Amino acid sequence: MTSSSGKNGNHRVGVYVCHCGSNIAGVVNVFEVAKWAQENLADQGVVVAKEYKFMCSSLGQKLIEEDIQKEKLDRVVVAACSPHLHEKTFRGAAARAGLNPYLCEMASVREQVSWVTEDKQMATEKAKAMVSAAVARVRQHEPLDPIRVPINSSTLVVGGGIAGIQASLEIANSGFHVYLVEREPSIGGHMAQFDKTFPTLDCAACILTPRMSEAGMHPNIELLTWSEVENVEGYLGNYTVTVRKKARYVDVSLCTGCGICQQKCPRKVIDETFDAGIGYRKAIYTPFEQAVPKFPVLDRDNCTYFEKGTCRACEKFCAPGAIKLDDQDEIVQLNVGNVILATGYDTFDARRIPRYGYGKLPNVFTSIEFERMCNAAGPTNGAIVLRDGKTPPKSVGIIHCVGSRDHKYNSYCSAICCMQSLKFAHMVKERTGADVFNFYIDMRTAAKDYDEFYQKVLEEGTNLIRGKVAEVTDGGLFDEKPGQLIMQVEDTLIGKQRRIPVDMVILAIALEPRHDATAVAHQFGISCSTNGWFTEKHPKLDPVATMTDGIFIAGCASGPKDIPSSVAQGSAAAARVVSYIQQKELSLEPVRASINAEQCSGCRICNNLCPFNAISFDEVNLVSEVHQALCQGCGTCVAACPAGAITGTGFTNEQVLAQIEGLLRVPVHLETAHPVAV
Amino acid sequence: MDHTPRRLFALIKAGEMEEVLQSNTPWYCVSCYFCMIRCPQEIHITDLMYGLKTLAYQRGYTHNNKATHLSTTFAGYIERYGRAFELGIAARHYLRHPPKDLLGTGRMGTAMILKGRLKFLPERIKGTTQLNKILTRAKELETAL
Amino acid sequence: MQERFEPMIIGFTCNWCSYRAADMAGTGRVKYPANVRLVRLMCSGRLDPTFVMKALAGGADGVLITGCHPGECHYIEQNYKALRRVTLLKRVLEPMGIDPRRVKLVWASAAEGVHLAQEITKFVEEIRELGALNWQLRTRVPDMAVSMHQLEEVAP
Amino acid sequence: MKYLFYPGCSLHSTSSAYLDSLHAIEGKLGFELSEVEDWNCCGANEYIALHRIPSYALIARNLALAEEQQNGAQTLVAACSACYVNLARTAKYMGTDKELNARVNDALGAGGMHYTAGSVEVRHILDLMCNKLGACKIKKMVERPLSGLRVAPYYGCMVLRPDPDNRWRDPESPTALEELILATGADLVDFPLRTHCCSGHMPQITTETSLDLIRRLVEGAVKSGADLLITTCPLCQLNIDGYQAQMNKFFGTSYSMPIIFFTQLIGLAFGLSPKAVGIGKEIVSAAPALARIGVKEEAAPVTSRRPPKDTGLPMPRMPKAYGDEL
Amino acid sequence: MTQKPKFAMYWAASCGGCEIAVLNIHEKILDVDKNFEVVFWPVAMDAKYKDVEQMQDGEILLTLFNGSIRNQENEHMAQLLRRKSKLLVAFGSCANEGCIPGLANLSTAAQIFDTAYSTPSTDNPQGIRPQFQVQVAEGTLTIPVFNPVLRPLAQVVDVDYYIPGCPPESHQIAAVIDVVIAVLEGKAELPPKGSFLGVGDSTVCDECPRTRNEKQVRQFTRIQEMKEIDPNLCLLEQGLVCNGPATASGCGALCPAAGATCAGCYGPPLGVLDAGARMISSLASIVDEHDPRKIDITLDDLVDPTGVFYRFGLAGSLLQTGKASWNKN
Repeated sequence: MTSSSGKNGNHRVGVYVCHCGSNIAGVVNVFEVAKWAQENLADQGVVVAKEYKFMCSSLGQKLIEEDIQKEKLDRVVVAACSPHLHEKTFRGAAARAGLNPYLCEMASVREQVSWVTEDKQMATEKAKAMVSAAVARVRQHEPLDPIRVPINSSTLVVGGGIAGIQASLEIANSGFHVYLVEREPSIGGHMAQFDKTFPTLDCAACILTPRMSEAGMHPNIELLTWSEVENVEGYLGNYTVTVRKKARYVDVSLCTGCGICQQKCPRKVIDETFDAGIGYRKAIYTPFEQAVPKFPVLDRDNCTYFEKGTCRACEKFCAPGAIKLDDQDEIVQLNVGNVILATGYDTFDARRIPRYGYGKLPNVFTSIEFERMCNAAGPTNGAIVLRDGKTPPKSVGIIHCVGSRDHKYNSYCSAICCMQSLKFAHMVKERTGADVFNFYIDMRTAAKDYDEFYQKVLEEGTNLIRGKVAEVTDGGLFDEKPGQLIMQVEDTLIGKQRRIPVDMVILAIALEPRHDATAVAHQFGISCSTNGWFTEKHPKLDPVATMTDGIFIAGCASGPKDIPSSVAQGSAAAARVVSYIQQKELSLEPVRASINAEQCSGCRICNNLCPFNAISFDEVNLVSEVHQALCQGCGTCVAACPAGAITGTGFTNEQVLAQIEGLLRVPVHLETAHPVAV
Repeated sequence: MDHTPRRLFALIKAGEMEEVLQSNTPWYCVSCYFCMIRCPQEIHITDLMYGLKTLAYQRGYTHNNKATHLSTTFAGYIERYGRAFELGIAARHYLRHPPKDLLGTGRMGTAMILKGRLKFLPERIKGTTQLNKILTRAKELETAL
Repeated sequence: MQERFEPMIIGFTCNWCSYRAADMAGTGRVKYPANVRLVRLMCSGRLDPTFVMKALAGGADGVLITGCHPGECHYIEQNYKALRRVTLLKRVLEPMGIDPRRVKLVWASAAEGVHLAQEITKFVEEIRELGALNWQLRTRVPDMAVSMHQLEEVAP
Repeated sequence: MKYLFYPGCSLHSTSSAYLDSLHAIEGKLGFELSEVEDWNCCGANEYIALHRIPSYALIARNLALAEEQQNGAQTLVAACSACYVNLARTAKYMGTDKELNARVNDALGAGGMHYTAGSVEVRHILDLMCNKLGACKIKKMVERPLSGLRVAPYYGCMVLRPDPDNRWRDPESPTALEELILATGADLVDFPLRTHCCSGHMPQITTETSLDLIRRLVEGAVKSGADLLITTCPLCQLNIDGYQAQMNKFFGTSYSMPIIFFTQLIGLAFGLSPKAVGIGKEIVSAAPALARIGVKEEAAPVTSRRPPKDTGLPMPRMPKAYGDEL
Repeated sequence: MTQKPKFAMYWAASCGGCEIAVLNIHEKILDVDKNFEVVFWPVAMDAKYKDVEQMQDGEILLTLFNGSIRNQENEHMAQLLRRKSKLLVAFGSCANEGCIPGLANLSTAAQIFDTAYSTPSTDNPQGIRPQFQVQVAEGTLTIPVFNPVLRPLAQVVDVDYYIPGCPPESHQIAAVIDVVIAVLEGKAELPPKGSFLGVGDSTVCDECPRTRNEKQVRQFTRIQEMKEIDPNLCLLEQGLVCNGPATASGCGALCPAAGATCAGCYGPPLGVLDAGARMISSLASIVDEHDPRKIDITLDDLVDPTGVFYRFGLAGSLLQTGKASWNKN
């Protein structure tokens, strides 16, 4: 009568009901269940039904193995705990007895029945139903073999910030090849822009540059700077990545990095990227002295030659003749086994909060601008001065949480701003002796030696004012000193409004996901949180992996982090990658979709349902195909195929429908008779 | 302003309604709505302030004479004529609370009158009875927050 | 024992969130009615309306579909497909005489065992309110001669 | 285009200049403002301070009237910022808060009235001119460009905030009056305090506080180099205009900063006579400032950008907020 | 002369289109006559039920039964012809899955009668309703009793073969007849019982000439609401709800080719339990919205989904029958 168990009629099924001590037997009448299965499921091919104290015990497993051989069982059902706990165990037992492990099915009568049900009778009935369902389902099972895929030992690291550098070095040092792709002309990332790093105040360059040059020279690391990932195809172990190496207009094989081209270039350009807009560079430039690689790039949008066709100063002066004005973008294909995304963060655009006057009032700076200003190699050679470039401020106000912890912008905490602002406070004091006012909502200094640093800054006499600054206005308007900035704030500790005049305001702006984060996520088949950060496989237990096998994340790409955590994540991701590479090949659960070309009409409805791009269209035969290794087995396409041409191993229509029938076969409650499934 | 809004809300959370309703803070609110568009938690502070005023008034905490009196005077005219009557309101209010700069206020008043910006008689709407029916019923349905 | 109507409910869970939530409810010993019987799918995106119809046609009084919260799908966005299918399915069921409230979609993350248990309890009560579906009785009326007033009673 | 019009009490008395100028230009703008029959006061900020439901009912009566009287025109236009916010908020809340809607309509019922939430769209005349008509169109109508006149925009509060229907891109940095000023050909003065409070009803409660607020505005306007201020709100106009003398006395200053309604400025640019648009009703006379009208000297446009000096650090680039097409 | 095998064709609740389709095979009809003795075919020849009743069980070799079971008469004839025929073929959509008449199952019989006898469109001043039994002087008059639900043939009697379509395409019928004759001549084997004849392996899209791309639907529309239709692009991609993807091939995609959406008359493709379910699933999958509110808005434009997806298959659908009438192979 069952519509879906048409084929493979006569099976020999064994049913094993576990007491789990009293965990199950305490509520479910296991004896009754076993007996019932034996008698009432005979038509379903049940030949043995037994209960036992602990099925997962070696004795319990033995029992099953023996029966498989003695009773010639070709299907096994174990009614015990959740398959997430012991599926492997019992599949193992089946395998040992020479039965294909995938012909063994579990019914979770502990997690789903005994532990959650009060009424013992109803519990027993539900257990019966689940057993009958498992039997009905397992009858539809077919032998399966796990899928094996080899793993390419090279790795792609996207993003040359500290996290990416760290990851690359770890992998390279364990003897495997790494491609490090960086969008900018040099690796180094945000850390290279900083002057000092909290809480130890050692200079960023001093600790970063050795790592950079190590990565630059490492035999196992191939740097692709001034390059961007165009396309990603493949799956764990076998990714094919297309990278665009943007035209540098400099022949790196000839360039000696002498820098004469930069000196001679007549075109001065505001450096929006590395100097955060407060410094200048040339049209041909290396972002900073210690850049790795040392070769400059030519910014064609600002180059006189590309505008007017004249100039060519760089070309004239370059002794080795490395300037290549006819340079073209180059597309390269990389074959890698794993990918680490360390794409970092963007900073909040302070113009979005006009009341703080950034962009309107000259002496309002962002934290990143200020980092550059403090940096000895920065536009002011480390002098802390007003926008005029010479006057040192006598008083400085630092606003925390600009664009963070605010439902209008980003509701999350950017994690680093408190410490960064305290660091600024210290540096201002140290270098200018100016009065410093830090305006904070809550002070968050929770990490090793962070709070000690906070104490230190307090002792230095920094004024900490608890309150969100309402607005920054030009003091010139009123009788307050002209040219000064007035910070209007409610000091919530004294409950008073205060107007504090300062010469300079620093906005500790939020860390935001990269503007193109979602696009990148889509490209690599991973997902973003509602805030736009990459989502980890598990926020606590698997913070550097993603839902897509072989794609890992490190550093701020998955959320605001300080340098130590970013470095730690870099190493962690590297470790995960290396452990994959060491396995050489991988076996994947054979839960996969496949398309019957006969039945496929080529309607293409399934084509863009797959987030892992596993479905492609065969233009020749006009049918769609599923790439087995790409498929993650979610079954969405199976459910969506209008022609019923797609089947999903492990969860076929027949199996699920049979399971439903099985469940419906047993009434919820003895008293309430129910029409049986047909 | 005896309590900042933040403290006011803290007091509410702490259940100190007595102190909250006695506070003059809500009566200082001119409803410029800056708080409402700036609050990082998107709290409707201005509306809350209205609510607190209403509560305070209805529970008889009319300690802050000037502000409540201004409101009541204003309300009186509306309920009687259906429209505000600036001259009347000003006159009544200033009789109760004479302005410090009496002279200046007087000057301003006269200037306004000379410029034809103050009417001597109130405007009255047709539907005053209807309006009062509505308001009486509304008062029966009152809920402060 | 008691007369109150015990609905038969088939539930579908996704392997990564809601099924684990069910496990969690278990380990947390959170009690809920035994009326709901769960079928594990890899993802709520695997949910085929055929399954729901099969359940209802086969004697279920309600169907509960559970999956990861939007944006948290293990397969990135497949749970949205479940959402859309269920929405459309309900629209199709109503004219057929099946109250759309008998089909319900619930999000539950792997951590929300208690939440899932509560949702199940709630749903069982809702279905108890709606009463038995008796679908087969309604679709397969006896073939004897029917008088007009009998016709009136015949659903849908 | 036909609109229902809610003038509010002030336009019938203290701000008659606003009403005059509005009627003077409405034809040219292609608006047809028909005043709502028998409208009642919106209660300003006073009535709602004493009663909640009654005050919403008070306001809703006007919405109900508008609903009855709307033939074709379903937009209700207010000129007074306070009236606008009261009407807009009530309309909005009655749409979102079922319980409030029920109570208010119950009350209206007592007067044999009813308001169907969402049936009337409430807009401020400034919003209408800038977002529906557009400054460009208005520029085309200008017959007497006011070049040389340095005008500072003053919005006050309620036309921008709380902005219940999201009429403005960013209530913190509005561009509407700026666009209109540029359209009239006048010179736009960058006035940082343009969205600050004029002290509302404070003059009657704590005079000192309000006088200080007024002082900051006037002083700010003067220091920004404005000849006059334009505003959208009767109360702002009244406070800055009417109390300026007392303010000067209180602080021993001698500022004279005229403030008129933006509709008056537009009227002048349309070539209407000062009298026709109600100039002269202001207490701090705008005459001296307006004497500049017609003077053809091109005053350098006031801008906030400073070109980087040699030693100086470059300023962040700002997106151009308005005036591109003007 | 030797006895020719007997052939019968009967129409139950149907429109008669199936008969036309049979006649549409042109000269081929002569082969039928050559090889068969037509014993019962109300549309084509005069015959009485009692003649059939008098036949031996299994006397008729082949009966093409079209039309669905709406009343006791249909039911009686179905059982009768089942008894008398060796091979009973459910012929055409009505017999297969209920077809248009099956849509009546969305209403109670009472509602059906109301519509038939007491709506303005009916001229029935005395509000007369049919009586299944009436006593008159001469005795009791009866008319066939109206069944509360309409059922496809297979739900009433055992069916040997299925030929779907509304009506079945003539070239398919011809092909089937060729097979049967070949069998008679011992040149071929009968297909296994329960087989579907005159149907392709895939769906209508397989035969559809229109070009297809990856699918994302943002707005549904109806053909009458469209200004112009791209003659070469998949109709679904133009927002039209076409049942082609979930309908068995065999018709040659006549409708989509001509610019009309596939109505789904050939029923679900091989191995599919419920065509409607497939349409729900696939269409919902390609709606390009994530926000519940937006989804609702988009689906609002999909007018009467039940009617659209189940225009032909309702009575045979998984839910309506509670039985997989459509259980192929």
